[in-house]
Amino acid sequence: MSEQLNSIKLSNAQIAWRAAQDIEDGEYVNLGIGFPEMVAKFQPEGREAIFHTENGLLGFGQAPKEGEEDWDLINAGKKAVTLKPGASFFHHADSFAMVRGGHLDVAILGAYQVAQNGDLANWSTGKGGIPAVGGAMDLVNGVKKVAVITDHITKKGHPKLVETCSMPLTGVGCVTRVYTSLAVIDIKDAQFVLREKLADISMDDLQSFTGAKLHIENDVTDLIVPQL
Amino acid sequence: MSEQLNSIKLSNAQIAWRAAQDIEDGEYVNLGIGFPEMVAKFQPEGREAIFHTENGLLGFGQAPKEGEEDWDLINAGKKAVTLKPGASFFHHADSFAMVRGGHLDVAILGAYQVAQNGDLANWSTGKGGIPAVGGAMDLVNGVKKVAVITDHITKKGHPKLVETCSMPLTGVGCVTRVYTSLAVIDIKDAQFVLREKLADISMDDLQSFTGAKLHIENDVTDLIVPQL
Amino acid sequence: MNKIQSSLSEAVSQIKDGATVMIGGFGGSGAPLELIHALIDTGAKDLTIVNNNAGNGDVGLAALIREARVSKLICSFPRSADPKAFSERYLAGKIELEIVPQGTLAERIRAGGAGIPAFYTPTSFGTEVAEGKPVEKFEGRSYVQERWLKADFSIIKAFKGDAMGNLIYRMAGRNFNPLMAMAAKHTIVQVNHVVELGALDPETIVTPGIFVNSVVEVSNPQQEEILNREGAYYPPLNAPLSNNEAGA
Amino acid sequence: MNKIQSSLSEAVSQIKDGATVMIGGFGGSGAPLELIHALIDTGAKDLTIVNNNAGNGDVGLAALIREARVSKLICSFPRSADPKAFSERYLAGKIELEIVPQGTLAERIRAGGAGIPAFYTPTSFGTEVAEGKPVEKFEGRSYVQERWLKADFSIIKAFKGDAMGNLIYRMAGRNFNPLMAMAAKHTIVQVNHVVELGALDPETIVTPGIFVNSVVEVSNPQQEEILNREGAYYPPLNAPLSNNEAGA
Repeated sequence: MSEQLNSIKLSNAQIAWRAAQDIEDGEYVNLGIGFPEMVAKFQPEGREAIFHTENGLLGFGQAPKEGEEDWDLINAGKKAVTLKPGASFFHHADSFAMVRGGHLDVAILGAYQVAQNGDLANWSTGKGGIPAVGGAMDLVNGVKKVAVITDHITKKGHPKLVETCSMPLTGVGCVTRVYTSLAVIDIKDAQFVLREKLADISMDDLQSFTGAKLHIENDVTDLIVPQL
Repeated sequence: MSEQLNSIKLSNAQIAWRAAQDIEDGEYVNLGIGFPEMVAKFQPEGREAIFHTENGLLGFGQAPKEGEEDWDLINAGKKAVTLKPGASFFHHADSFAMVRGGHLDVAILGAYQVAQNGDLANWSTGKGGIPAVGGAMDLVNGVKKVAVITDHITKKGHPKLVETCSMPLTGVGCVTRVYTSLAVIDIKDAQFVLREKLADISMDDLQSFTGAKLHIENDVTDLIVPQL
Repeated sequence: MNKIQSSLSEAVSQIKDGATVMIGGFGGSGAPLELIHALIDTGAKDLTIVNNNAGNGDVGLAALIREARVSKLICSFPRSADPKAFSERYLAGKIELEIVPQGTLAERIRAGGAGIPAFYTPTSFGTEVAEGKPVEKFEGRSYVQERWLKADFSIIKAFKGDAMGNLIYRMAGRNFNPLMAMAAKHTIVQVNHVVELGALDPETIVTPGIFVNSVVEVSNPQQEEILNREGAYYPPLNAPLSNNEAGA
Repeated sequence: MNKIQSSLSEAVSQIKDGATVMIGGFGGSGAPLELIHALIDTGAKDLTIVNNNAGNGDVGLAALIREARVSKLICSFPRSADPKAFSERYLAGKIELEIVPQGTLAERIRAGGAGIPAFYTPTSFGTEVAEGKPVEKFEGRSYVQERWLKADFSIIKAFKGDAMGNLIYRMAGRNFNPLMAMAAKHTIVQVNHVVELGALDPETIVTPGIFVNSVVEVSNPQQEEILNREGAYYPPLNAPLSNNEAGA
């Protein structure tokens, strides 16, 4: 089944594309470092989101050409970026006033685990090593809508959507939507509610890759994304 | 005695002059609205204090000529001021971060009453009417050295330096030095310690105008100020 | 994205009876006089107003109070050269007053904008202003717990603004304005100049547009001090109430 | 008033063993690399360092850690492209780590500078980072009490500074620098350019001079990212330890 899954599941770019479709025109958005940064590439035509980065910049754009980086102009992932018209700089306390104060509309983050009550684990494997939290705990407690993009299962085949997180929490009851490599799932009343799934996977198979019960409220539509 | 007092006591300008002599070069200073504002006029030659005003300005100078006021460039007393080189503007939270965070060296304030333990009452007569506190409670709890300039007695002849304040407090144990129309008095170990007094007033008379015991530690020197 | 609105009346039209409204300014400096007058024109009443002061003379906040639109005022210093409007209503028991030390007021508003529900300050410890508030000792010193302040609306004044709501201020007119911009659900700004997107240097923007909902240009704003010296009165006597247009 | 100092070594000479030192920057952006190297040269050890990160490669904070000068690190994200210096000492139990969420770190530093001994934040509620910290409910939601952070010294980087210590920054190099300037007893700044008093527009000054004690010019500062790509190492191998002069 796992091999079959690999042939049908969405690529990271496709997951990012799907998440980008839900960002409205004029929304203020923070993208977690790494994979979530990819969402910015897929803003739908005619909509303009404003991207915030924790290190003190609102309104940044694409990466500069190689060799044209200015290392004072970076994002939270410490990658060089560029400025769009209307951008602004501010210090870290003001930056997190935006985050904690509920001024950002959307945060899109990666996850180790998401529980059916919206708990998120994405900062520590809990196995020793070196912990590093960054701005994740501020984002999940401050941004109006916290969404997760993630593979549906781990590389070892374990579900990432679970009844209860076994890994150290980033935040409690904070996630409201999960975009996975197989489905789009809302979290509502401490339940996973399936909204979209790939046409090529059956309900039973999808449930089997999910660590908690998938509820169905209304229609489940096909999760359709372009080749990227 | 009261009439005799009026003939020897210092004018407000002279009290302000005396207080100004203790401001060191390079100190950051906040002057309370009204009478204390006068201290700025008497900075000793060769010393440069930097004046802070609560409404968000550091490094302001004298009042402009009449007719040249800019009503966006005012001090906490809502009087028009001017800028000195090196001045800066900031918002109210940053302004009180300077105050509360202990960044100002000296605040010089007026007083209804000062108690021998350093308690200050200067914001409300406690008799009804309309209370108005402004920045006084922040200043007395934040500035490194809080000094008071005041007449030694009220217009009705009551002591303003007292054992215990009967009026509503502005701050607890906050005042360390009082410049009056008759003397310079430190507050140390919850006692008034007399440092300077006018040559023309006897110790006994000075004590009789003071509501708590005046202690003497070392020499009491003459309080000498110029005609102004 | 375009946050520019064409008229003052449109900008304040969402403010309804019972709203909590922060009004920027320190005395007349940085006070959004034209927005306040537009708010008077809406007739909205039973307002809770947050401002450092309580108005002066017969214009701006003083006029809003005199017209009996304000049921509660949260401020640090309700005195002025001419505080008649507030004093009369306060002494008649017709307006509630919450006195807040100035730095605590600023910090409570910032806390509201920054998602900090409470903080501790040395300010007011041991005074009647601290009565009823929790006190805690840290490192041997006593501090008073203060709570955040938030509002339904902030009406503020800036010097220049762009379509995204980025703002710069003018001199000490900055005061409470950037803080109040952060602390309201809906922030309305009057600016002397609307400028092209990109015209404001990203390094010098004081209020990033994320804190702003509506921007309206008032190119020659009136100044409270000058109006009061002229004995001005709002709404104008012998004139019908009319909507105040942008730039008027 | 003249806060300009003529050399890096003079600027950091007061930092002694056991000091708590805040170091500005987010990764390499806004990091006062030359001041950190001058601090390495002093030999000061047993330092508690506050920084968002834990250094990268073999220069700057990473070099300070590798040279065994840091006994405790307070940071949010001790990972980087090349975190070897920190990782080795941490896994060997030779450096204490206090992990603080990034926004809480920023707010604790601001609180230190603003005289706020404690505040409540939703951040970290229900996680192991909140263990042992007081929790209180406000308006039905639970918040964690966090305490201020203060330091003996801050060493930071700005773009331009004047003799009174007024500062402006460069792009996202601003980050923690203005906050740390407020939170230390003694703040030392390296600037790319010392400018005449009055050359900085009072409207655009980000850090007023009241927060600054010493300013030293480093006209062509090195950038951590570029040094690391070149495989740079501090102190230079095969070179004796020497005092770093201003502008070097």
